Amino acid sequence: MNVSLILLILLLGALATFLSGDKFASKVALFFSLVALGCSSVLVNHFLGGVDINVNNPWILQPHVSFALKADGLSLAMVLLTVSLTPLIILTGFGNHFEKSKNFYALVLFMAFAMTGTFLAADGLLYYIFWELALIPIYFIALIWGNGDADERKKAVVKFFIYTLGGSLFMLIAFAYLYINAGSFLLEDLYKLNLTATEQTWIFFAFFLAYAIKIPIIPFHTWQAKVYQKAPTIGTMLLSGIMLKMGLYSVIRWQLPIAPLAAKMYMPTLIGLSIAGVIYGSIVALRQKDLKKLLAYSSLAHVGLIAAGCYTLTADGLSGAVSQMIAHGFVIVGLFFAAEVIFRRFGTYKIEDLGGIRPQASKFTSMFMILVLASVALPGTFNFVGEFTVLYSLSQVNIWFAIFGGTTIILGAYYMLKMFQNVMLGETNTKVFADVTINETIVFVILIAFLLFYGLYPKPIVDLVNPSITEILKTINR
Amino acid sequence: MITLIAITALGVFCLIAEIFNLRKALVPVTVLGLLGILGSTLNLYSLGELSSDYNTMIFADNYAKTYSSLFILLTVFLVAMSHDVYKEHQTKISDYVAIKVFLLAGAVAMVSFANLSMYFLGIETLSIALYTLAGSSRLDIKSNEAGMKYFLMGSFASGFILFGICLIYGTFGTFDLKEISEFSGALDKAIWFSIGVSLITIGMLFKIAAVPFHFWAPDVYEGSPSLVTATMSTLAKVVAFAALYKLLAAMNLFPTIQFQNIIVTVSILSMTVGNIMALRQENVKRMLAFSGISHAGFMLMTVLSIANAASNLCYYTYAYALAGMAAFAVIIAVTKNKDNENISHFNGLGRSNPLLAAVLTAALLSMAGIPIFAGFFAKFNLFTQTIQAGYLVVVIAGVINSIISVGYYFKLILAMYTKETQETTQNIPFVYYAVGVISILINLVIGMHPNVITDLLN
Amino acid sequence: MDNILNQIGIENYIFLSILLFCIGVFGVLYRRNAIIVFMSIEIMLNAVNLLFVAFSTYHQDPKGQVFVFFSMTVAAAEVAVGLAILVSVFRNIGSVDISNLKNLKG
Amino acid sequence: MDNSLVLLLLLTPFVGFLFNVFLGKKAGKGISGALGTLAVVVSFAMSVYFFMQLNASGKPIAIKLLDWIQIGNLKVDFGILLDQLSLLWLLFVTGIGSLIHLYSISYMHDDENMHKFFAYLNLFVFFMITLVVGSNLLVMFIGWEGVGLCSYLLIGFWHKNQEYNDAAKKAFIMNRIGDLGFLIGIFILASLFSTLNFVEMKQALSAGNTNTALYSIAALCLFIGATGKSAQLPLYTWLPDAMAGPTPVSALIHAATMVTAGIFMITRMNFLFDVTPEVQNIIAIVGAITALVAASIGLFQNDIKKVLAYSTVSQLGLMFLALGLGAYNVAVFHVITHAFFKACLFLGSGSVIHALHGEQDMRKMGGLRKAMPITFATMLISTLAIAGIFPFAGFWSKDEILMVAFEHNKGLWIMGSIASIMTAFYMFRLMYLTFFRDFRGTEEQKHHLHESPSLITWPLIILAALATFGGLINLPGSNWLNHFLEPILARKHEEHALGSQEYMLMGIALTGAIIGIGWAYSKYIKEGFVPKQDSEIVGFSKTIYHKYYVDEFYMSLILKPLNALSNFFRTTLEPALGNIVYGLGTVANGLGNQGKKVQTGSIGLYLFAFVIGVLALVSYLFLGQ
Repeated sequence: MNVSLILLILLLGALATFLSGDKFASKVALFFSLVALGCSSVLVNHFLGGVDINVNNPWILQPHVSFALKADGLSLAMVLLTVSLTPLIILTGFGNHFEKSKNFYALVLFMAFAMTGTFLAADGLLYYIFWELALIPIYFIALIWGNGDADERKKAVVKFFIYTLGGSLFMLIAFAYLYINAGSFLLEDLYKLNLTATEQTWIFFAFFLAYAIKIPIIPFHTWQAKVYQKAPTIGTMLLSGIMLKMGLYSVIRWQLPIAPLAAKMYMPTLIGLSIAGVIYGSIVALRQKDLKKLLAYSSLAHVGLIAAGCYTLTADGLSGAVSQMIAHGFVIVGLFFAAEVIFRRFGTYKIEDLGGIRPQASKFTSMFMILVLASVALPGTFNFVGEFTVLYSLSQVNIWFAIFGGTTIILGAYYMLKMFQNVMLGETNTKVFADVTINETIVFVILIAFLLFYGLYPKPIVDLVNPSITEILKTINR
Repeated sequence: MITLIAITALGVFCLIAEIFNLRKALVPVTVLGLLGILGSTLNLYSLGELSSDYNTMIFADNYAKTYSSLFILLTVFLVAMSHDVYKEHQTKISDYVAIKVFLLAGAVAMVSFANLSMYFLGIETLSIALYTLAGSSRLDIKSNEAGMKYFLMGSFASGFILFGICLIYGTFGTFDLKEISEFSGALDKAIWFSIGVSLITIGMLFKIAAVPFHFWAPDVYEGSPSLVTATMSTLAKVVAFAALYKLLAAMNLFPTIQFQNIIVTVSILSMTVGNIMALRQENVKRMLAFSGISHAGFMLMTVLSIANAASNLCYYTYAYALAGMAAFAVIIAVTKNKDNENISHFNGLGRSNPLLAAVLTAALLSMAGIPIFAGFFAKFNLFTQTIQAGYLVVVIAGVINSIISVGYYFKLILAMYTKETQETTQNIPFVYYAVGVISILINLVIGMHPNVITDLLN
Repeated sequence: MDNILNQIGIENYIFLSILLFCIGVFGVLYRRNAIIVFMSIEIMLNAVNLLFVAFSTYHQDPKGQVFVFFSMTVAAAEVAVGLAILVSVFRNIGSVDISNLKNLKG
Repeated sequence: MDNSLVLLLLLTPFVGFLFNVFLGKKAGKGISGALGTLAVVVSFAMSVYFFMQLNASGKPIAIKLLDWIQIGNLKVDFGILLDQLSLLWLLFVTGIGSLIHLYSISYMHDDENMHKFFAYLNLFVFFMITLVVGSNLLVMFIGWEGVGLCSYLLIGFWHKNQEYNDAAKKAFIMNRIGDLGFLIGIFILASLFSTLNFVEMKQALSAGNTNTALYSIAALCLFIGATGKSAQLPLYTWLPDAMAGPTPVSALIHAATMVTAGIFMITRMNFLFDVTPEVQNIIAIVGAITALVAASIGLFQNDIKKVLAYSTVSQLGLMFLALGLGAYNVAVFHVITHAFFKACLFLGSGSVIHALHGEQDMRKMGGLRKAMPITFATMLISTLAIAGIFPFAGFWSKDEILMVAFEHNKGLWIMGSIASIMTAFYMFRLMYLTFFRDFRGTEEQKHHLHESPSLITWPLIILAALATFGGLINLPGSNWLNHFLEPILARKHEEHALGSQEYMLMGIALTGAIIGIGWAYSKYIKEGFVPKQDSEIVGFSKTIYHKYYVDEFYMSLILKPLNALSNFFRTTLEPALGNIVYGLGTVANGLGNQGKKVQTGSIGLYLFAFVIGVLALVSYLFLGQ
């Protein structure tokens, strides 16, 4: 039993969903995603038990590419994030009606497949292939099932696609260059490379372009808000919950260890840029009029902090970043789902049209409130653990980084509470707001339970991740 | 060699079939015949037979066999589609098919020549066949114009090629490629030789439609009947490239810095001009013509590392030609009874005919170089090789162009998936599905196992 | 034969051919009547044929002359096709002026 | 045994919270309120139990529940520390908490969301206990943020009113500003000591005193945290607005317990502040100025709860003054007495507001003495206590603060004394306007005037009693509290022998208080002065009435620019950045359009380009050679 099984299940699931017909598509997809989750949990157990679950088969001889999947703690944590969010995301779709839902859910599963592959791949080209593959389903999901004006949507989605593809192509060149030097794409061979500082700088920034667009780090973020707004909420969840973690994960897995000299050289600049993203995202979020866009900018701010954590090159920073990635994944999915729940009832994301929901839906209000609080990293939620660790690591680098990064706890509270106030509170809305259904409740409760449980007891995740981070740091400091 | 003879024989059969009124059987028999030839060509690999030398006219090495297989495969697709395309011209179908088969003969000659005269005959056979085909829609002014333009410019270019051959002959006194290769390996070469090679190269740059010799391509592609455009865009372009590569590899001219600069410039120009011009095109065939120009720019990169890029070029041509064939199968099917090939005809195809839309999408993705389609590995190998040869500038230009190219490929995809159709769906014959799906499947397979192709050459 | 070449020098043959070739090229560029353009192309080809023969003599090698036959055949075939296309163009637009062929552009 | 009892102490309010959230509505108002109150009472009982135990043994109880965060070599666990300080706090938090819960059963009886109210109150008590009993800074921080959250929830309890929601939001965000300081302080301490445990930090600090600069920064950061939570300059403006919440909330959170968290924290970290005298100076000065400024604003307020709110800020300022002077025990003493009389005052004002159906403007009150005798009596006692009249609790504690100030710095003493005089004035102004002369409200209100039910009056009576006798715990001479707190203070506090100087100071303070009272008496009883309508206030008093325009100042200095910046980013910069990317596309498209013009369709041109290409190529290749 090895990790390729997860990929296989997800791929088969996509196929089965496609073949199952529109009526059962969502259920089949849910089933397969749950199987994948189960399988991943078993594999994590194997991993913790010391069983070898890696795969390494030769694939292409010329150029020398292997089908190599390596599961260390970091990868498994990200895989778990993917496979546990996927069923939830699919479940959120139960309240929507999608035309041609078999295509839709097949694409969702396919995307999960590609993202899982990205997290597991230990061969540069394989990784790149998965990385690109993940882009195609989300492109179609956003394009075909998105909302809002078709022309604007098209513009936004195409921009997103071209932009991210463009960034990744530079990464591809970097891989080509690395391959020429190493004669292999295998991660371990790339780690062993001894490149000069100049070479590393080039490679570092080629990678950076790809990741900065994907994560996104300002000023490469301009695709984000529009796409989040225009994509169907499931797509937005996939994008914000999992896909942007691909970029952050890749920073840790590929960019830093392959070009450590450059990483060290440019560390202050990059942290500064990331933190500028935190502040910028927060400030832009303040006056957003669209709920989804506001959440998009909040996401920009949060990932900025995560990226800053990654670029500290310290064990604390990396481990905090990973925790925060997972926490952010859960919380942002929840928040977007809350937006979707509102949209289902009121048909709008415009904040000024909302308000006065709390008197009508106390259950929803409570759950939304908890998610909002988690997103502003209230102690006791997993987000706090992540944010605290990241900020702590930043303070070790330079206290000013921590202070400026820390403004997120003020500004974040400001825009989130303001949003909450305008969306939920106030005089009872004239339109009827039915409280959450069972399906919706299940999703919320699982998300919240996760956030609270790991907020109080983050040890399992941290213990899973930390050994691999130590390994990566060893490589960085080789 | 047997390949060439068999193909010619098959062409003659087509003509005879008309006489004996075997029109119904024509297409199936030709397809079967071509498949048989394909089988025998592939079989030559297993026999390990390297050469069958007819007075050193033909040299059937792996290079020739690999490309010949591709050409035959493409012709099978083209002929298969002919049946439906020429349904209303039953009396002429044998002519059309015969010309295609002869065209294939010319193509095979162009990759398996061992003598410049064979090369010249090949290129002329191919070209004359294409002139005819381009103008084959007699009553259509656009087709006339396309034929005329292609003919005038093509024969003009032939003049340059001929002059080039002449100068090479004048330098060494031989047409034999092997001898020329040996002579040209010597350090001091007469300037006439270099000029000759340059002129041949120019002629071939015209054939592959590289900037600044590309102007004919969009007009001719647009004006010709779609099936002919498919031939030009897949078969003719690939053939010209294979021949150019083979020639340049033999001529040992490459080490001069100036020549490299020329190739770099032409390559970057072709990519850029092709892509930028393609952005604003409304006609799909015209758009693909410009896309073909940019692909020519990409393929020119192989010339920069000519000593060992054969397999990469071969892989690229397979990827490009198969994707192009799939795309054209859909385009022909969709625009069959339309006046033009505007993108608007593709509106809503994703809804009205998901399979065709999927095939076209896949084809475009492959051309754009998205993994797992073959186009990705094609580009990647190209980039790797070119970086290795030290031409980072070209690669960066290539990357930027890949980004631009997504813009227009996706214009078509967007039209298929987001626009509403105004047109009623029509019955689309099975053959288009077959051609499209098979081409894309082969594209996918070689995308996931690139070694299938690259091994053929080694 | 050997003598003549020695007396005149192969370079002069080359220059003559180039000159002829350039005349052809200019003809193609300058003239708008399709027939005359054809003829100019023929001049280009024949210039090359001349050079082939000269080289053949220079190298004392018959292959060049054989090639001229190929080339003439090909040229004939080409012109046949070209004229056929020209006829159909003439039928459709009633003119053989190539500057009228501007429908395909952009 | 102890473990489970500690958990009982900690978790009962949380259980109460869960019960009220999930079952409160079904259970009905009575049960919901009763169980909510019971939960806190249980905690109180446990606190008493542990207090007895500690008194007997003198040994603090430290418990580690489970590991929490591990960052590098910094390990943080969920640890509980029950020592003198935390138990003292627990006693009055849960004690006063119980009374206020009891009070709320009646006060909130008409509210449809009463179960939620109790849920939030229980949650608050839970977090407050967490804050107090945490054995390290991070657990304290959980409580710290948690009480902030509950404060947010309770201020905005009547969530249909967006102004209240604004107030709630403001409170949360102002607190968060402080919290950032707190966090930064934690970071510095964590990197210095590799631990956040109080006991371990104390040991580490006494072992080696190396990096005083960093200590100072850390201490300053912690103090910034305290200014947020305890409403000191410059972050105090949220507290008056927080009066939007129901009155029991104001009593519990914004007077007695939560706002004293800053004092608790600084007392907890006294070992750190002791080695950073410059920060102590800052604390003392900030405290004194806050006391003075808040008191001066209190002079002119007409909202009964706002007066109390500013008085709270002012009293907290006095406590910080004491902290800054190193007199932690004195500050704690004042915290406790203040909790008694301020809770009583708030609850009393709540009783008044209750009787007047929500009227809070003192200009529309008056003459309530007869209708509400118990409320009046208890409030009078508390007012005397806060004014510092002998022998009420406030006299003793406030007097000690002033005494300490006098010893250290006469300037601070003067500021504190003036603040006290003002306090006496505005508190009696409040009393006179509310309870004396004639009723100024509507006729209908007058008809319904009544004394509040016993569930309201009993807590008042108990608190008034405590306000009267609370001073006993630290009477000069016996100094029980000082001795009790000794183990947790790093530096020994020297005893005040009651000499002539001390008696003189007491006399001055008392005189000052009486002057304040007399001033108020002459103005509001003798002259029968009623404050003017808002529009008629002019001059300097207008400035003070509008709280020195601090809110407006913050608004125009921070909030408005921030929002303007946000608007600028949203409407200008974002599209501009986006257009850079689009711009590349536009350029490419434009080039394409231009290129289309080149492709004219003319064969002549094409051939010309061909020939030019040939010439260029050949000449480049061969002419150079």
